[in-house]
Amino acid sequence: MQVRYFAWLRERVGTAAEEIEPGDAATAGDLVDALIARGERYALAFEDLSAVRVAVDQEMGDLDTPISGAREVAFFPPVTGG
Amino acid sequence: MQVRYFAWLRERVGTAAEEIEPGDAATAGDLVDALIARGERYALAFEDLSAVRVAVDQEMGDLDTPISGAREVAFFPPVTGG
Amino acid sequence: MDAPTSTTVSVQTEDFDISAEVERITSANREIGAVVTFTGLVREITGEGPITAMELEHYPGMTERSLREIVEQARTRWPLDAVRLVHRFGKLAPGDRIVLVIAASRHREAAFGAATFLMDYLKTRAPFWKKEHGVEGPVWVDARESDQQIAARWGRSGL
Amino acid sequence: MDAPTSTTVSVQTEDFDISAEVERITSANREIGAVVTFTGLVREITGEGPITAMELEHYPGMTERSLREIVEQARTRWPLDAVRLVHRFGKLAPGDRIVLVIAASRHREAAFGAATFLMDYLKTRAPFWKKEHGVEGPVWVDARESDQQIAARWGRSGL
Repeated sequence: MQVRYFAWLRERVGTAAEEIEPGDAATAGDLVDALIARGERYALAFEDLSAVRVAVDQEMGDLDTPISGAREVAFFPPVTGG
Repeated sequence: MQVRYFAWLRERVGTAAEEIEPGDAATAGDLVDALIARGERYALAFEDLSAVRVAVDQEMGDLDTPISGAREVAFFPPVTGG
Repeated sequence: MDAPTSTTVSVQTEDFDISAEVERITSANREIGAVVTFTGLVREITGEGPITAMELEHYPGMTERSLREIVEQARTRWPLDAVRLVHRFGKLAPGDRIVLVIAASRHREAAFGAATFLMDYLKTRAPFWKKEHGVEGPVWVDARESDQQIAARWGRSGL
Repeated sequence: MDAPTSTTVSVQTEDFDISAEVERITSANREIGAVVTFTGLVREITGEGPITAMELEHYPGMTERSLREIVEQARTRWPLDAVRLVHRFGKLAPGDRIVLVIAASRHREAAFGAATFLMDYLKTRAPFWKKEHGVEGPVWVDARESDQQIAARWGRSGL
């Protein structure tokens, strides 16, 4: 599964995208838990989950959104375009 | 006093502006009565007063607006600009 | 009220260019974050069928005065960096631009609010009259009752 | 829904020209009577002080998709003749144009309503992020809580 990061989440994690094996992560929130377990950078990126938004296969979701079968999950701060 | 007419009021009266001696007309409505007394064209122009708007010295008013001392009174249909 | 030099009202027969008008406003003020424009056009098909031309009559002197009053009303209601009103008169063809309203502010709420208000007031207060030339000859356009109702949402004003 | 060819979404680094974009829409459709545009600009002074540059990051693929969904939402709510969205990304300077929204319809209510809605939704749904370069170094812009509240007036949608 492709995991993508944007804005300060990208900067904290240190990469824009990476291939992650989701294991038994059923939701985006489960995936966050698995990522945090990978180390410091992830823990810092996800330290305030209220500031983290999720898209699953390029559709807005949240931490409860199922990710089984998803090709791409993205994490980013609240959007600030326009 | 300068009396001005616009749009179909102008067409019905047959002139865009004329000098009128207001006599004892105290309000725009009194002036309309005096104009109607001048003949057919005015009677036709003012036959439906609900469709007539008034400006006194270039400020929106209505038939009750006083005209004593006014330099210019204008009659026209509801505006349709924009 | 101190009206900045960027507040301008024009009543003219000439066409206008939206980009040029916006550029003139924004190049002078780098604090503007939001610009809303409204452009009104002559529609080819109206309720009465196709038209070949539209004539716009206005009340010189009172027109400019009422447009300036409308702008001042908007300035008391929203924090605006610039306002621009251009209204054409004379003979126009289908597709021609009739009116341009520009409202510029730091944030979009003021720019959208003011532009909407300016058009609502202009539609019901500015002394312009449209005559359409269609298949049945020239017809003076009736005022839309809905325009009065829409303008009423802003409350009574001293205009 | 049949989206007319005039519905177009662009995500680009290049600047845009408001007049040219409006002309492209109106020259193809003589039934349009009202065109509302919104232009968003990089402000020189923000809450944090003066900035020298702004970087816009986005989510390629999802961005275009979300903008198209926002346009379809607007089309179900208002009778629109045309909609156009242009959003830039990359490095911009104070005064630069960021975003353009155009809504065109027969009457102004739909054009104003749709343009306001499109900006409200774009501000809260489209995956763009702004980074400002100011005196204290680069800072990611915080989302405005007020934008969420404003967008809430349109109700929940499936976006």
